[in-house]
Amino acid sequence: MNITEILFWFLTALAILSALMVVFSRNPVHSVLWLILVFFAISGHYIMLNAQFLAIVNLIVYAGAIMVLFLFVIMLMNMNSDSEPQKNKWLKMAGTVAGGSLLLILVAALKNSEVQYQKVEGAQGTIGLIHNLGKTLFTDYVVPFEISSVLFLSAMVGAVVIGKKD
Amino acid sequence: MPINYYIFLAITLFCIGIVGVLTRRNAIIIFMCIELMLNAVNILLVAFSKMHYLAAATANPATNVGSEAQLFVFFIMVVAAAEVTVGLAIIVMMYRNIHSVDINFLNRLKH
Amino acid sequence: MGPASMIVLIIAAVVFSLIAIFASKFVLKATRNKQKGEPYECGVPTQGKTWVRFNVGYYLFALIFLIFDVELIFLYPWAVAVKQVGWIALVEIIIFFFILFIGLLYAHKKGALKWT
Amino acid sequence: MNVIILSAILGVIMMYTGVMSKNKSTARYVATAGILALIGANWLEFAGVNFFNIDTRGMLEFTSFGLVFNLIILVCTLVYFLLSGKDLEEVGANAADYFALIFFILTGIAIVSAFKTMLMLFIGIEIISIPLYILAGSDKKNLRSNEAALKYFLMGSFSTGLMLMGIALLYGATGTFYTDGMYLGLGNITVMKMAGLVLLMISLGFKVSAVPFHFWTPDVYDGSPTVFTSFMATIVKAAFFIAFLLLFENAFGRMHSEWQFAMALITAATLIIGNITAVFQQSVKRMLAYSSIAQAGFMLLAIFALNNIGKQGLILYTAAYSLPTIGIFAVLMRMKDYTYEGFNGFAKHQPLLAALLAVFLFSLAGIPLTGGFFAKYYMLVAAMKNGAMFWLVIIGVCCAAISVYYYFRIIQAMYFREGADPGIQVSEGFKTVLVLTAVLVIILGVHPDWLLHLLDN
Amino acid sequence: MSKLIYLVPLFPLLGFLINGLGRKYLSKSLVSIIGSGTILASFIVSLMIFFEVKAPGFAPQVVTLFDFIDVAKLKISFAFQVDQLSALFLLIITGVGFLIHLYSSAYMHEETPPHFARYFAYLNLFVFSMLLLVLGANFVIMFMGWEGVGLCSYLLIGYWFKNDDYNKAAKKAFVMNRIGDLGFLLGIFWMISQFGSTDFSVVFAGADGTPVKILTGITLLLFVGAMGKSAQIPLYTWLPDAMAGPTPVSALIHAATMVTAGIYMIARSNIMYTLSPVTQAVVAITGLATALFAASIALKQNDIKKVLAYSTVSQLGYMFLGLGVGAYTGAVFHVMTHAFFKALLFLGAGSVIHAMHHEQDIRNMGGLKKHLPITHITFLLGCLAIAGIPPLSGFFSKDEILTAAFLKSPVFWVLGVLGALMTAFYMFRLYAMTFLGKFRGTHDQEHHLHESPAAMTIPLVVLALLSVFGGFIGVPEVLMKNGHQLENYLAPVFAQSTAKMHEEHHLSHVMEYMMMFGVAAIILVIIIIAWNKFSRYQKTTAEATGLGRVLENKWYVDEIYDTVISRPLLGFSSFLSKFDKIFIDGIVNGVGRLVQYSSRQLRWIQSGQVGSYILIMVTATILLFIIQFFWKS
Repeated sequence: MNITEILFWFLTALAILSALMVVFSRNPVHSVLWLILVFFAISGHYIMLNAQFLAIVNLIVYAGAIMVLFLFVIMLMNMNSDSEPQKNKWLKMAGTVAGGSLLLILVAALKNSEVQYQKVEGAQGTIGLIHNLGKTLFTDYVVPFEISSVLFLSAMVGAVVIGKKD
Repeated sequence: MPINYYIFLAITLFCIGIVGVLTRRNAIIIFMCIELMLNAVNILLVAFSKMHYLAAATANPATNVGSEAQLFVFFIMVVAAAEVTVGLAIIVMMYRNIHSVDINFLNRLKH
Repeated sequence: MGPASMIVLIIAAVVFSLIAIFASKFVLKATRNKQKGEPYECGVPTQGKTWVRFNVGYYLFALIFLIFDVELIFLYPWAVAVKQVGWIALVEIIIFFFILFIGLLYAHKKGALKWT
Repeated sequence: MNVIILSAILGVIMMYTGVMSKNKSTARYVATAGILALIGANWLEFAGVNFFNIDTRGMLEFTSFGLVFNLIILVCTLVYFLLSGKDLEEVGANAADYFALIFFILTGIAIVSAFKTMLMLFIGIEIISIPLYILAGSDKKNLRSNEAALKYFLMGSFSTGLMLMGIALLYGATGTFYTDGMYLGLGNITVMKMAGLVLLMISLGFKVSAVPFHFWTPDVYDGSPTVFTSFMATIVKAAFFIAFLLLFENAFGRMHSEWQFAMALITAATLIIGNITAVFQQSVKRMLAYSSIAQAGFMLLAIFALNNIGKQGLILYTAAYSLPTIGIFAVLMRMKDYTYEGFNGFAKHQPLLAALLAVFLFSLAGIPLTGGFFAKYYMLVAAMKNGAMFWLVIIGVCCAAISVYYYFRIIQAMYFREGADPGIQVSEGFKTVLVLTAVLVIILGVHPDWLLHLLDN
Repeated sequence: MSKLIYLVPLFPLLGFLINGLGRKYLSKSLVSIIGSGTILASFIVSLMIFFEVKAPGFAPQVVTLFDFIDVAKLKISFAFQVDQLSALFLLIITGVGFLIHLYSSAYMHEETPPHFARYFAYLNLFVFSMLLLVLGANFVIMFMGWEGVGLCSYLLIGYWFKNDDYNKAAKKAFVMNRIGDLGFLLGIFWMISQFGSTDFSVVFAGADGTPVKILTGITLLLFVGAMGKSAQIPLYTWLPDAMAGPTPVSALIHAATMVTAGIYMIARSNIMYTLSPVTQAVVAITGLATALFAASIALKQNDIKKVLAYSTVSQLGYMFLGLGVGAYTGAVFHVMTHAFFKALLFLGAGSVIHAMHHEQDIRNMGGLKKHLPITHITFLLGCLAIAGIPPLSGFFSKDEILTAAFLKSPVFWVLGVLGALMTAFYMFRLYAMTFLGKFRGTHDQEHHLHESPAAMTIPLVVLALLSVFGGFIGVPEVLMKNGHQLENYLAPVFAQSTAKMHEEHHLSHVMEYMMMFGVAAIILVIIIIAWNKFSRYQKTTAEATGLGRVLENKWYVDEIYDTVISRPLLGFSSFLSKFDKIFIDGIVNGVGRLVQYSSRQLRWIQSGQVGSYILIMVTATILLFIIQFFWKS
């Protein structure tokens, strides 16, 4: 096992364990914190996959802004483990079984996928660097870029219309 | 590292997200689990991006293949942020009205 | 410097700082008294739980902040790429920011930025 | 491109109309003028005049099919504004913002009717969905509206997650996001491609409320303010269908036989469940929600068949389904009682409205000489010409027969029962627009050719 | 002239629009002039077309007005077929339709002007739909008319909508028709997949050479449509219930429009039926069964309109029998004669009901002979015609069908004759109880008895003349050389079928005479029995005491008749009507209950819980994956 593999397994284990903790913590605040840990692990993966820019964006957007907002809302509602009523036991079990079977099916199907032996590392890539992405974004992706601003506008309208107290 | 490992990692995270959506009742947690699903997709896309890059780079080291997937991930993050804004606004609106974020609460009111 | 070494570096940094923290625990002899735990010259001690509800007024700001935060992300690649791409990138970002500004102005006019 | 940019600009204008003008109705007039401008712009683009010359790098392609579809959508929106604009003002204090959101949705619709890459599909669908979540919850003090918004939002985001997973797997298999590029990995269909395809089928099936991904539909349609239900059930639904069709035609057309069976199952389930559940609804609004599922079953036939007739049929169906539904909702909104009993004796007190409603219901039920007949006929012929799976056509015909029952319940209540005056007030303008809509519906039923000939351009 | 064919349906449509839109402003007389005038105009145009078509050397034409759809490979034209068959039906529809309109203007005079106009508007729309059905040059247009008449019948049957029963009847009619339409539509779709078109010319040309199995499938599906529209077992129950509508509407439905649609459709697509013997057998047996079944039920009905309704069902059964045994001309002939005498009988019944102030129970009538002389005479003629007394029209047409049935199988003939005997019996029971004997109604009713106005009696007289003399266009070869003008006239339409059918073995003349007049003689006997029995009908059971000696003797005959013929027949009849109530309605209700049940289950799933919804979504996802990955391959 070389260092990359060790790192991969470490980050993977971290991501999966934290993700499980997100689902199973009783306290919403803990869930948020675990989720932030997932994002860190995923950012680590990004770096290993030569997507440095995305790693940073992931931290800024998800861990830095979105999760803070979640935490903020949870604080706002003064939520803790007691306040959440538990779901019907059977429904919980059914949900877990359904999710588990989906996982099984997808793994069973994709384990023989056509790309299974392709490697994802070796040569060093430059595509994930910010100047490369920036160039592509501002030449080839102008249309989606500008259109996404429309999305922001509608989100803004939504925040104001729904969030504002009448 | 074969791509398969990344596929399985992504699918696992994705399914954990689904299980979360199915088993929790707190709207905020459900929403967080959906974010988890989106992140699973992101990591899969980035892994595929690298994979296609490597496949193309043997022929042409200066290739730009794979950057489209990274930009896609970028857009997913951006759109997710917009979605979070609206989603949290809706959750808070409901909280203001019934002081609960239990997704079955309203249902109980009905019956 | 490859990505793996970068992560090793990060982990090393974390480990080193942890070592420092724990070393102090072992080296120093911990003294515990009531006065030590109290805030020093920072007003009155808190009463009850510290997890209290925030003012709802914050939250609209937070929502709007999130949007602008994400929009700001677009600036990084732009700043790096503007030289390569040229004036067209300038036009693009101006349009983008104009739309942003419209949004901000709208929120302001709607009174969403008013502190109530 | 004209429509995408103009409607975004109009959205911005509407945002500021609300801020600038104190008069409530200003927004409605501006919005109506705006939609007229959009129709003009779309028509000009159809005629070859482009206001903006933007290189989209092949991400968007404006075909005559997409443009005709847009034209129908815009005309439907115009009718919607004219009929329901006033009700829209009554939902909350933010009428202008609602109009702005609707214009943003139109931007999204124009995008999904022209996309050639998964990125534009994703962004387009999100631009449609996010404003919809807001509109569903626009009645802020109403718990049912809150509930609708929350449910729609959570389930919508969940389906977005599925869609993105599908796109990611497809990218892994083919190395491109361009729908045409999905062809490249041809030959034998691979596992990953198939997994992506199924996930996309599910998420888009969710958006068009195909069974068994339809559960959000009745709850959301019922809970949302009626004026937005009308918009969601017609224009938006048609838009998702066009996205569905374009995606499956461009990306997966050549592996048609691989997914056809699954599609047939979904279609059959949608037809059967939608129709049967609609039969026993007591509220007309809820019945319309279920009937929209049932109608979706017919539209799904176009995707199942994936041939030219199906494509034309979808265009026809969009018009023949949206216009009557908008009309019915416009009248329904003015009723106090949403149950069938509320319509008792309607014909006596409002003979004109009752007659127009009857025309609309005929169209929905697929009675000849209204648009709905040829729409359904096209769908069934498309499925028929497809050759495979005749049983689906049989189910379709049976369901068309069942649907008559619940649509005619309204007619029966209106004409054959006695009831108190519902006491609704409608302006002459409203009546005129409604009459024109009915005339349009009948023209579609007598001479659908003029619409379809636009496609030959 | 045939270029002007579009005028024929256009006039009623205009009438519908004018009356429908102007119902608040038009006076009643104007409404009736517009309503009847448009039909008269159509009739005149039809007449001109008929003479053009009748002229030798006429070739069938397809007049295309415009194309509904002409894109890609799909082409549907709004085209009219002008040939001998459609021209004949045009005449029947517009001619009889006009008389019924005329009659309606007097019959409905009590209604308020808007209602009156609405009624006429529906009536015009009805005629329009029927004309569309008959004129269409492809199955799609035919289907439009097909749906249209179903819709109009729904509107007209529910015309007096205050009564909830009428509502139910209207709904029943609509639902039954829809079931039939389903079959029809499926047949059309199958046709499209087989022939790639629904144009008559394409389909019929392609029928020869198509595998018989496919043809059988298509024709059976089309026949399901015909069963619904033409009220055959098991989809007939709507027709008697549909009597809830105003009497002229019943006349229109039964005589001129609607129910003949199924006959027309099969006659039109005769070649397809000729080529699939299985379907033919099914048609013949269904027709025969319906004829007997309905006739036996009619024996015991006391509602004047119900008797006529069942008699229509029964007569329709004869027409299908004719179609099934390949006597297409005979079936069309019977459609025509039936249109005359059934319209006459219904209008006559309407006149009676009118006079009796909406009394429909024949037990409360009797002795109307002297009060309603014109109605009485015309009604009697109608009864004689339907019973098949030579030389009235019913005799010729029924005889033609029965002869053809005999050629196919003597069993058909025997059963057919049995039906004809029952027809004679119940018709004269009806006649006798209504017009003969003593009046059994209230004094109030008796006081007000009066003959109907001229607008009502003129149609009666005209129809009576037609019923009497209408048969002479189809005199069988045996009686008169070249007497069967109708057959010569229609020959081109059925030419293809005639060529396909096996060489007919003709009956000997003696045999034919015997059958013809033997049957007529037995019918006459039956008539006399019925006449005698029911002209002395008394409401109470105490009636027997007051009868004289001579009558007592007759009673003896009647007793025998009663125990040997009448009782079993009547008992069987009541059993059948019970069977009808319990079994058929049971099936209909059962289907309804099943739908209701499953709907309730589905609503339970629709619990409003996001978690369960997504759980179902995920389960469905898993299923789809299994189907796509593991099951299919």
